[in-house]
Amino acid sequence: MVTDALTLIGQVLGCLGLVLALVGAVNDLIAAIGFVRFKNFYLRLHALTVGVIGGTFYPLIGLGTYALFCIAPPLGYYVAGVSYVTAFFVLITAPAGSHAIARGAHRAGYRPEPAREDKLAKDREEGVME
Amino acid sequence: MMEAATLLWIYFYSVLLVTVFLSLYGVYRRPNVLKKIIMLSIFGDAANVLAVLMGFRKNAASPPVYPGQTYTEWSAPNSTQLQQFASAAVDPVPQVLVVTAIVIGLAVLIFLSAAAILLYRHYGTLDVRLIRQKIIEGGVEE
Amino acid sequence: MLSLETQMYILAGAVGLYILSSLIYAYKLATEKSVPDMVILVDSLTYDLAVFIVALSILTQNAYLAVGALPLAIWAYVFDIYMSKYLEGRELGD
Amino acid sequence: MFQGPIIFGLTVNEILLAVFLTLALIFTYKTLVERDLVKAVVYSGGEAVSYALAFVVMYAPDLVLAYVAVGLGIYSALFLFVITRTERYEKEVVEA
Repeated sequence: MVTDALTLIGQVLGCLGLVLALVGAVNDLIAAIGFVRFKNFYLRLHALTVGVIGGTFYPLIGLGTYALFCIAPPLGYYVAGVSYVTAFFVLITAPAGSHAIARGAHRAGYRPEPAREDKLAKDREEGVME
Repeated sequence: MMEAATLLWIYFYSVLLVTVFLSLYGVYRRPNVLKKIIMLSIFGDAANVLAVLMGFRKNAASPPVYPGQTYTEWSAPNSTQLQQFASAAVDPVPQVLVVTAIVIGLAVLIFLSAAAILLYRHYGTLDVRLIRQKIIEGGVEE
Repeated sequence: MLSLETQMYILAGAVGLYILSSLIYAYKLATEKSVPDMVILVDSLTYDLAVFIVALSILTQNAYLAVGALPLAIWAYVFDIYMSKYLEGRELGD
Repeated sequence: MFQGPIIFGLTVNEILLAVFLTLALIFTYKTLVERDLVKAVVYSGGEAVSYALAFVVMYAPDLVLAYVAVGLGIYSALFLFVITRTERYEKEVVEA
């Protein structure tokens, strides 16, 4: 009885993970369309965020949950471990990398093109911040 | 009329050969030394993929790593399992060779990059035509 | 619950969507003009393909294929750091 | 074992292999005609990712461990280091 209930809960969690993977694929398609449609580099960073967190982190969590509950044990544990560890490292490294590339682009002279005002460049010219 | 699969395999080999000859054209015709080095790295990569493709097999159906299939308690596979494994597995020998080729290519490219930096320090440019002009004008032999 | 065939076809549909968005990224990478855009496009391509590897490993029931996901994610980050250091105009050893 | 749909007698792995090899060919051509060497390095990184995925669909994922590290990480760092020490743009014509 209890075992049946646990199996049913496992099946439900696995199918939720599968749905999470499908939603993540749709998110990634939205991010790809955003890369085509946005005007300049600093706007495309938003699309990059959608593509990394919504299109990589959540599908990896979903695929790991699905593999943990719905696949026979040796293969399932292995794939679940790989996807959880990869999701953890993506969550740590991707914001650091995008911040570094944005800072480097602003220092290299790439300005936001249709913009009303660039306060960071003005502050840097006045010497307020380094 | 050939099958679609045969045409696709002809397409694999032809696109890899086109990549190899394109990168060799880049090594031969581009004037910049660093561009020559980059095209040489692409040449090595395409040759590696060509070697692995020779070991790939049509309808290779995801072989298990061990034919016994259990990871915790290993038992010797019987002859039927071995036959299934050998009829579906890809060839492992080119993969083992390619691992060595990747590392040796890395060493060769590091050596060539150091040579390019020394060349720039001596002549002030990386363009081979300018280097040849400077050799002719300066009277430096070879 | 969903049958096994349905689950596998949902997974195959997700793999197809990932391939489609990777093709859009590759087209954008081939027609792009500025360097930081190209760097974040290579990033997106790499992260996509990491998820694609894990999904393919579940789809073909082969544990051996899932190994490549972690190096792809980590080395894309290292590529980011190198390019940002170059764009800031500093040496790589700083 | 689920092998995926068979389309015109082709498995999914063969179709994906054709896609990735074509992507690598396009990136090689872009690397060849590019004058800015930094962009050429980024294109070669994309080419390395395409070949890594070709290795995956050819059932050789042990090569991906070595090849991604070398092709995307170490080659890019090496070429960028050489570019900082030398010149960035490739000249087209030479005055006699």
